[in-house]
Amino acid sequence: MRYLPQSEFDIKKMLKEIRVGSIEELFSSIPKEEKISEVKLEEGRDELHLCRFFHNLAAKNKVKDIILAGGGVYPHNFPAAAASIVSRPEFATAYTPYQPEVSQGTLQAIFEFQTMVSELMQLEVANASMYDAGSALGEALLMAYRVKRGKRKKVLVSKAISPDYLQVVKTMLQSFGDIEIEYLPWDSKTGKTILPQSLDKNIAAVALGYPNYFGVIEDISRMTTLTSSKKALAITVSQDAAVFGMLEAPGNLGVDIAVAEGMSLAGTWGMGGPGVGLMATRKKYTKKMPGRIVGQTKDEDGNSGYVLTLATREQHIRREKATSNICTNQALVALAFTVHLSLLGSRGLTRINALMRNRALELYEELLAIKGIKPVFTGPFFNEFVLSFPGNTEKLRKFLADHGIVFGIYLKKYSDVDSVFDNTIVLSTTELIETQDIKKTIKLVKQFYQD
Amino acid sequence: MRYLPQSEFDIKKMLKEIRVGSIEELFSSIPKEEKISEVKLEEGRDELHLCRFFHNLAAKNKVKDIILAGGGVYPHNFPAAAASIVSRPEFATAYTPYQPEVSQGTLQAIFEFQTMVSELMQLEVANASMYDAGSALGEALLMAYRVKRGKRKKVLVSKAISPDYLQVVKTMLQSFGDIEIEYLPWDSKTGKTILPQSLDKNIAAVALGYPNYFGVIEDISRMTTLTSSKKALAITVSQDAAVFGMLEAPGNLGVDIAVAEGMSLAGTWGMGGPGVGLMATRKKYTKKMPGRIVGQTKDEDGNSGYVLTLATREQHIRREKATSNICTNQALVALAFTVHLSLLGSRGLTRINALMRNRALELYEELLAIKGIKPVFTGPFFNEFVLSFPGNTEKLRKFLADHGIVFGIYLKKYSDVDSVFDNTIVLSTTELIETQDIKKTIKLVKQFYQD
Amino acid sequence: MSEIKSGILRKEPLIFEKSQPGREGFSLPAAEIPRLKELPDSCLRKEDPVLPALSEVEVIRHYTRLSHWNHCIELGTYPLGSCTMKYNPKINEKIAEIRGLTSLHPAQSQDDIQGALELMYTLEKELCDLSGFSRVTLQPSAGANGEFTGLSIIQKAIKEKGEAQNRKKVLIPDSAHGTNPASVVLNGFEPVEIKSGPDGYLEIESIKPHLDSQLAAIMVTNPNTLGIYERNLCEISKAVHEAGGYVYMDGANFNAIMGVVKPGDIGVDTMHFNLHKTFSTPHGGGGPGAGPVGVVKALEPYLPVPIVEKDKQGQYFLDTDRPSSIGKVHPFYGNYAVLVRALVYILENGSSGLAEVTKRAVLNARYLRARLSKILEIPYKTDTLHEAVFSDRKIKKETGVTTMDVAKRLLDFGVHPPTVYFPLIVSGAFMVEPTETESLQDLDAFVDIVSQILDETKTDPEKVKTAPHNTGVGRLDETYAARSKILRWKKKK
Amino acid sequence: MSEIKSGILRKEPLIFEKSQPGREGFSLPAAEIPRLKELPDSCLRKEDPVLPALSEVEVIRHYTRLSHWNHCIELGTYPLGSCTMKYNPKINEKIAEIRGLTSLHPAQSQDDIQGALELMYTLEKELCDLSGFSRVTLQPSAGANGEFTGLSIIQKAIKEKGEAQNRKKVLIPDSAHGTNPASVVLNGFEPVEIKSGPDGYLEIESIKPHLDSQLAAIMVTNPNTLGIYERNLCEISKAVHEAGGYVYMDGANFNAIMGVVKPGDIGVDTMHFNLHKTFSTPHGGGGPGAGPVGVVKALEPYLPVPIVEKDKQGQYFLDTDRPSSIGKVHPFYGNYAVLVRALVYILENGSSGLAEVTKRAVLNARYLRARLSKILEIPYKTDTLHEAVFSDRKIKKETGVTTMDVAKRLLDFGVHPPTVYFPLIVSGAFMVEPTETESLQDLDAFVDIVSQILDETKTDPEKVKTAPHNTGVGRLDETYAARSKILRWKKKK
Ligand SMILES: Cc1ncc(COP(=O)(O)O)c(C=O)c1O
Ligand SMILES: Cc1ncc(COP(=O)(O)O)c(C=O)c1O
Repeated sequence: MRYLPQSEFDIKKMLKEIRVGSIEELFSSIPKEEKISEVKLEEGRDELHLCRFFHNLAAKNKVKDIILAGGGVYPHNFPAAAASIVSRPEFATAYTPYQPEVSQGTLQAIFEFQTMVSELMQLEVANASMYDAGSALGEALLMAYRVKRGKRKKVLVSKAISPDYLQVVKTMLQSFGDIEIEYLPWDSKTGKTILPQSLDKNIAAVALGYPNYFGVIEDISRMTTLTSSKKALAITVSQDAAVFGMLEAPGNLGVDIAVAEGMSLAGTWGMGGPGVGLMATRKKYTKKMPGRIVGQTKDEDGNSGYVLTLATREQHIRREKATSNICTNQALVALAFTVHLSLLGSRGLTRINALMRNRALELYEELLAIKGIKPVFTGPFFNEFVLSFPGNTEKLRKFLADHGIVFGIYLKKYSDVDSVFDNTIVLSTTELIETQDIKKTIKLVKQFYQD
Repeated sequence: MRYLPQSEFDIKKMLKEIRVGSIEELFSSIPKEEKISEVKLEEGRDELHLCRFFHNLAAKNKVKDIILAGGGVYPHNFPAAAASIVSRPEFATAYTPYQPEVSQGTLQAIFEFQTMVSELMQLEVANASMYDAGSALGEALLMAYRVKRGKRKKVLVSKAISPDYLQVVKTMLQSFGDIEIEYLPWDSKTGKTILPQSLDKNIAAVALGYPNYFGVIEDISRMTTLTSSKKALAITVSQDAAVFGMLEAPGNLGVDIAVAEGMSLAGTWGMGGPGVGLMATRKKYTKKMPGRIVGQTKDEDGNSGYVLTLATREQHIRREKATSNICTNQALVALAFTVHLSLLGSRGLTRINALMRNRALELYEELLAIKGIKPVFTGPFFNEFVLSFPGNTEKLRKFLADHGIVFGIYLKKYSDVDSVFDNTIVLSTTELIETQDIKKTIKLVKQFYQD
Repeated sequence: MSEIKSGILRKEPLIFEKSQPGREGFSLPAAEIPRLKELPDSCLRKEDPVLPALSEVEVIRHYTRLSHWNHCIELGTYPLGSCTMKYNPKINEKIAEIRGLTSLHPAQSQDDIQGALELMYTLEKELCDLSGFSRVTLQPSAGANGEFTGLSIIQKAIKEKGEAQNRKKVLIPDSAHGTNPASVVLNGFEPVEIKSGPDGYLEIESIKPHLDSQLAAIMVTNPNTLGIYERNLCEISKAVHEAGGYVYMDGANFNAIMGVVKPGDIGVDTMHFNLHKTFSTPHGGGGPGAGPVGVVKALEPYLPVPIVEKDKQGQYFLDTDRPSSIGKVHPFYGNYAVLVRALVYILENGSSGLAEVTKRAVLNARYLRARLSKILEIPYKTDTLHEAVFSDRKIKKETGVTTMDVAKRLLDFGVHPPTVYFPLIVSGAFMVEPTETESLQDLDAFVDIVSQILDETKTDPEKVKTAPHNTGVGRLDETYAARSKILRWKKKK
Repeated sequence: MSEIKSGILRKEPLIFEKSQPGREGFSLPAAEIPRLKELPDSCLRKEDPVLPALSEVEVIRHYTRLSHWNHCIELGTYPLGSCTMKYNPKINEKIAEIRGLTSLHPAQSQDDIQGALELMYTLEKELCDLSGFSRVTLQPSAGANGEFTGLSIIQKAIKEKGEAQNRKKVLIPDSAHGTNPASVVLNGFEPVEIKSGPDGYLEIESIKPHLDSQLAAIMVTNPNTLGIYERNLCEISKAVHEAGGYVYMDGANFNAIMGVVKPGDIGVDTMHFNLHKTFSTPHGGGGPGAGPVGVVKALEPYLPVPIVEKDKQGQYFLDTDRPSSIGKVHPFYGNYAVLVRALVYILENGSSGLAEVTKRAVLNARYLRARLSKILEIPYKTDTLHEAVFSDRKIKKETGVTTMDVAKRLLDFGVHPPTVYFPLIVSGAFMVEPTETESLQDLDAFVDIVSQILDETKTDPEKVKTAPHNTGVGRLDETYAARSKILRWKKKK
């Protein structure tokens, strides 16, 4: 019982102070019939057996060296230096900074996080994090509804947004009930979302992926022209915040609420999370924004410091009138993101972008040189793209997996909308992919088709 | 250049302040002809390639799950909790606590370490650490020489001490020059060192392994009776400090200087080091002891604190008159040892001892039940013992290695002394060995002999 | 107990202010000219984002120094009521770092992630065993997200019964956490506040008026936020069920009854766990947590997709073919790395160990209550389990010192204050949850400090009102923050 | 630069004083009754050692709190002259944790540890390339151990020539580190102190009287402890060699010339490296370090056994069959985990990067010297490389304030003082080595602090003489410690 500091002797002393005869008596306020009668007494494991157990589990997984799949989960490098900060118990074992005077470490780091998100997005205000980009997108749509004071009850949502995110959004809006989602299909040629010519007055917001799930870069300006003409809100969601090293910031394209997933830069992408949802918006919408926000202030002596602020938006103050129910967010992942970006700076971030981009083009071009492999969309892409393959695509992916390569994401499972998705794969690259990895992949793909 | 904070701009500014035109000029005090003319310009590696390089190296090693070998390197558990403390930069990236007011963390921890070593050994004074048990044994012999004011020029050293230690001792004493080593052979029946009936007057010290390299527990009291009769110093060296959970403390047996290896409890045993040499002695010999020592003191306000003390023994004060040349020691390994023992307490330590002991007996008994396998010595052992095997022992060890078992240490290489060492292996166990591991081993040994 | 001394704290400028052009802290493959010509210019950034340019050592020093400004569990007592700030075992962290457990991409075939699936399957089974529910989803990212998920499940069940139009009311005791009413609204329900009884219990009488065809559910925290076990819950559950409603239990305080009561067996239909509370995963300065949700058999069909199943050959697989599911609440599998840690904790303790954990948590809380109630006013005299809530009514009247002042003064002694001003039904609430990992000496030290502060309220009230004094920064002006809305750093022009 | 504030430091009792009977902090397989009857009673302990009994959280809090009492590189400037307190990269630590690199037992067959052998082989090759030596042993545990090893090699060479009886004298400049004379004695040699010349150089004239048949070697630190490159070393080496002696170079300051000069090419016969200085491995509060020793071709036969060789098939093996070897200086392969880190550092930088590291180290040192020599007395005006040594002569005379006082006052500003009172040839030495990992801002801040303290020596000398004031504990009484000799905790009776 290494985590329980009470010795027999202590327990006696404590029971005496409490004036009860036994520990069991402490539970006398619980009706007897509600207590578990027969407890399954499973023994604990010591540290050695615990380690053996989990190493055995690990051995049942196959870690792949070359991951050419994204779909919201991009295996970026995470520097040892950033990991060392995140594991510091001063950060990891503190909670939400309710007492700012002994939480300046967390608070200042979040303030720096907010600044970075705001910079990447070129939008004035960012919050302290949402769970993940999917739920953040849901929250953004709800926020648009609030901005429109609940009077516009419809949102247009691109069907080319990550289906993983869309499913979360659907659950959220369905539960909320007062908002109708209209899905915008994509153009089967370009892969871009088909935007309507004009907007109805009851539309609160339009949401596009940027880039979308196919990696295609949408016409964000077209959307924002449309929304601003009808005072609807333009929302973008990005599966990997890293792309904003080179892609134009949503804020500069007129977007009102930009959300993005940060986990791929925060070293927590394994199995898809913990994520960290980034959210930024225009200053005028600050009070409608969900989630925690840190602000700068001072003490009586004029020393600067940071505190949680604008809490009147939040559940613990406003309860049923809150902008969201979120309480615990993803602070430590946000810290990881912040430290990583501090190490990178804009030079490091653009370096990553250049590598992502160039490897993606190599992979794209070399695959297309193989007979039968074809591009699916003509829209521009950055580091993620869709190709169609001859023959049995599942077999191809399995063959490559057996050689240590995660060969993209098979789109078949999202084919409910469009039959173009037989034998199509969405592929992507990060700076962890080397030219030699691509060579190896190409060689194996060729081998697969020869056999 | 992530570790070099000087930007081009900074460099210009700095050169201006220094009043030189270029960085090269800073090296003008070096004669031109001494400078490297042609530098081999090997490029550095980025973090990703660095990781790949070392993971490749790691893949060329075979980590074994079941290690039944000791010989000074005992794979004990090292709790995650202890590891987390040792990796704190506040401990890891500080240096020798020359400025005690900003080094109380290190100093208090060493003071606690000294107390633990002193407790384990039951000797009044312990130092802040030596490099390893081998060099510590050498230092102990030199210390005995100093205690005897250089007048006794001979030491008796058991040949049953770890040959790895003996080789270090030999190098040290040979270099020192003024001390003659006489090796004491062991009794081929008991495995115990054959002690002389009485001591010559020119003997400064007698040294035994406790237990010795064969795992045999020597008659320490016989040695100390002998040494005290002639005012020589009795020295013991232990390959694993852990055994002092159950084995009688050297101090209680009349030993004057006890040294032991602590790395096996400190999580640093891989490839045999960094080690940490523990050394404890009687109070009266304090001033003759090598190495750093931490003592308690106070500040002007009477607050207690810790400092490096009795430095007049040391090289930085006494130079050629120092008790040793040691400067940098093994502080972080000592910290690891201290935190681990703090977690264990005496209950944990005796638990480990019980497991070590019981598994060793199981292994011993089950191996002896196999035809042809025989004990080599009759002397008592704790958790390490020597057996002889029929057939080709190298093949047996290789066969087991291929099944993930390090099957002891083949003694053949130390057979210069005694031919009994054909086909003999010294085996040992720690708490990491489970009964099922022993069952697996036995099954394989049987299989080896059947095939 | 450690004596408090004062030492150096280094006040850091913002990392942006430390930035110096030309420095870098990364190590990446060599620079390449990005091939951007295929991209329309409108997609491309015209100006780089302003990020810090610093070497690695500068970044490390910045955040290491910042870290020294934080209180944390590993530095001292952190008795935040309702938050369960127990010690987070180091072995959890070590195991969560095993590459083979985490370096997995969701696009990998299920054959290649059998270990991860087994891990989630095992955790679900363990949580089921502990709670009495028939299935548990691991997807929700935190407690509040669990509330949303549980309520969505209830909503779906109501819908399937064709009662969605009517059943909108969710009853919530006035002692509930703010996330409860917020979740209700997020789920399109209508919250109805229920007054707690005079002894701090939820009373069947106050429920009765609402037992009608509009009733969707009741959300009960048990033990409630006063630390009191809701002895009427069984009866209330029956009544709610009879009225066609559901019972949601906020499991934030499950640590008080784990191994003692199984909520699934006493009429609760669905409940969330907080893995970052009960199951020792680190709070991370405010997350990530995890808020798995358990359900009784009848609600199983509505659970989020996917769930992990095991086939006859012992292979694990993700079942997405669940037509009645509410859908997903997380894009992937939830906060997976948090799940890993929670399972380590559960398996290290075993069910018997977890029951012992509960006992010690209650023992510590009751001991603290016994000692503190000699010096602090305790508005509800009812027996409590894992925490106790005190009020500042008396001191405030007598000395003008508030709970907030006492909280700030506590900071000077190196301990974290309890949760303050929650629950709302206690005026100036001071809500203490020591958890089982505090030692008797730590508890006694805490009492001694509170006692000393209470003396100060008489001898030197100004000292308390102007606290903290030892923390590197004085009491921070929250009003000023809200007014001046400085929410990010900006380059000075 | 960060502003200094004061915050909470928790003063911990000794861990033994916190111990409480019945607590435990371990997690081990179930207790078993040890089978001890086969052992003679005299072997068995009668009383358990007194060790702390505490839960994990208590142990973690104790050492976490203690850690906050330390200054360290990651908190701020640490310009200890001669110690090279450069930043220790995090990637070194991460790689050193790879299980496959370290979880290896020396009893494993060489086939099974090929990766480890290759690692050591590669490190040796890299060190050879950098230094110009033909072979390097990795065994020595630290610099001093390297000195012992190098001198033993020289001794062996002398012995092989049959001159062991005669050649006993080792010349050591008066500026040398204390380990040099101590090592000489440990090796059975006799140290002869050589006075440094007026400009801080070693002069050939002062060597000449000793160039006889008794000369064993000269030990030269280059650059020397004043930071000055020994321009006469080549000439001196020649003279020493002609007299039949050897040249040992103390490589503690190799970081000043790495990539610029190869000691093996300029007449040095053997030299130790300090991996914990030049090659960025953590100092660990005083170790473990590593002190590999390089030798020229002629001394190769005497290197410690084993050394790692590569056969024609590319297999690595341990060569122990070296009849002229001095034997072992470490029971196994030296501080292996330290070697791993050093190789990571070398491969990350590459030889071109390491040369750049040297340049920046000298740049920083010279910048600091340029600025500090405007306010501090610098007794040797000669050009220096990686460090500079100042004297307190003037301030002491004028204000009574000593180097020690200034050092203690520096602590109040959150920076570590330089090495003080070494080398001995400078009165009140103040020996500053910033290393290359300090930024211009850090260097300027250091100068500003020193400057402020120097002002204080005039305006408020008491403040300086009684410093430190902000460090949790005041100036500690070293005399009292030496007198009272409290070297361990004892149970109070
Ligand atoms: C009673 C109660 N319910 C719900 C929550 C919300 O949980 P989370 O913060 O994990 O979203 C909390 C958290 O503090 C709580 O105390
Ligand atoms: C010049 C010099 N030589 C030798 C040494 C001894 O090195 P180590 O401490 O690694 O034994 C030092 C260490 O400070 C030194 O500065």
